Amino acid sequence: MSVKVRYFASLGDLIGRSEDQMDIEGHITVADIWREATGEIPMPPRTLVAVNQEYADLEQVVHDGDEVAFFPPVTGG
Amino acid sequence: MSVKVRYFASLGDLIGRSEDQMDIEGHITVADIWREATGEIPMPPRTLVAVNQEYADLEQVVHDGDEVAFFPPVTGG
Amino acid sequence: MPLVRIVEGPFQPWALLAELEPELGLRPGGFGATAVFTGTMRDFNEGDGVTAMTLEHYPGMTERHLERIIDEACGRFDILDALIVHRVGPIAPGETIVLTAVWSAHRRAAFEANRFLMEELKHRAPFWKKEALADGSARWVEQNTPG
Amino acid sequence: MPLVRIVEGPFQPWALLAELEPELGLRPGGFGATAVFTGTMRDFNEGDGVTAMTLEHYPGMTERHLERIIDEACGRFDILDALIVHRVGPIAPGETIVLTAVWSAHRRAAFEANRFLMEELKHRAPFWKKEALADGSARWVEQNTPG
Repeated sequence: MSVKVRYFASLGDLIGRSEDQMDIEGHITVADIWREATGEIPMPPRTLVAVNQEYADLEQVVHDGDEVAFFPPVTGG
Repeated sequence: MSVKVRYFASLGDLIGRSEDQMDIEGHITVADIWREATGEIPMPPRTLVAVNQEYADLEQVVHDGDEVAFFPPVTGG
Repeated sequence: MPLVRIVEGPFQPWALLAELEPELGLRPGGFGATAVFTGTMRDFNEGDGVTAMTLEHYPGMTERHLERIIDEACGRFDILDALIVHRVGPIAPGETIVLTAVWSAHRRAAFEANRFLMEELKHRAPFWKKEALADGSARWVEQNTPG
Repeated sequence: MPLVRIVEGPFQPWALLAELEPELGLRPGGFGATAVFTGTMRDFNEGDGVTAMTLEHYPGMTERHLERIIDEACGRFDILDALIVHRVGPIAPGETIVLTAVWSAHRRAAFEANRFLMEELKHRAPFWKKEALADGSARWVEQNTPG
């Protein structure tokens, strides 16, 4: 299955790119996506996760066509 | 001594004028001013008082040249 | 420099705010938060249709008390500046009655001070509203809506 | 009709508010209170001089969450309408970052809902600030000032 992975703000700097397109099979969680995509870079504390632009947690299961995003605490306003 | 008396909003309607210039002698309080100026019209409940444009109470003593004002609860904003 | 202004004719609140803000002498980049409030004349009050209103004030005392309310806000909250503009005289529905604004470094102080200005203004500043009702009668507003 | 807008260039907040307010379709005379907030870029933060800033966002998710925050405000408070405008991209000190506004019949709801919008936006809306400091370095802002 195909999953788009996005990294925002300081996480984009950490990973060195702003997105990945992954082809991956099986029962995959958000945490698995991070490990596969980043080559096991430790996830910074307080990292936030969104699946299809909704806040999610690391245990959420990812499906074909999903967009998974990782980002630090938000600082708008 | 000379005292200017002012009536605002519904109190102006009640008294039938917006101000009086009074010549009055002795130890006079704000309450005395009301009685003298209005011919003993009963003071409406919740009437507010100012002496020289500062909030005051009915017992405050009035001096020559003072401006005494009577008005209902304020409703600005 | 705080600014208090009593105005007799209609004003567009956002245009007036854009016009007055530079007069305050705030340093650009020196403030991070601005909280603004406007009160507008409704065409209804206490269940009745209102067609027009007249706002009476106590010239001199009104300005003095508005300035004092701003001074108190500056003492209680960590703010940089504030303004109050208040309409008097005849007013039509949809027109702005009052404009308050507060500038501060951080948002909490601006929010709290702006609300303080409005509550104090409603309770202490000598203004009185007389409403003309849809049935042709008129009445002095006896008290403000609780805030 | 609530309005959410992400903008990439500088805007004058009071002029923009005057321009957008008629788009909401509020009935003149139908509202009595408007509470507005603007956040402005300061030239200092956490004790350091800040010379420039870049605001990143998550196109799509950001708008969706801003709209949801307004929906929640409409559910919690007795308000008539609201808008949020937020800047993205490079920003200079003194420029407006965010504009929120709420319209209601009575002032309490406008004050409370406007503050709610800002607190929720600060905690939930996907925006990230990167500051350029006076010493030539840059840093991602790690968390917002408590409100």
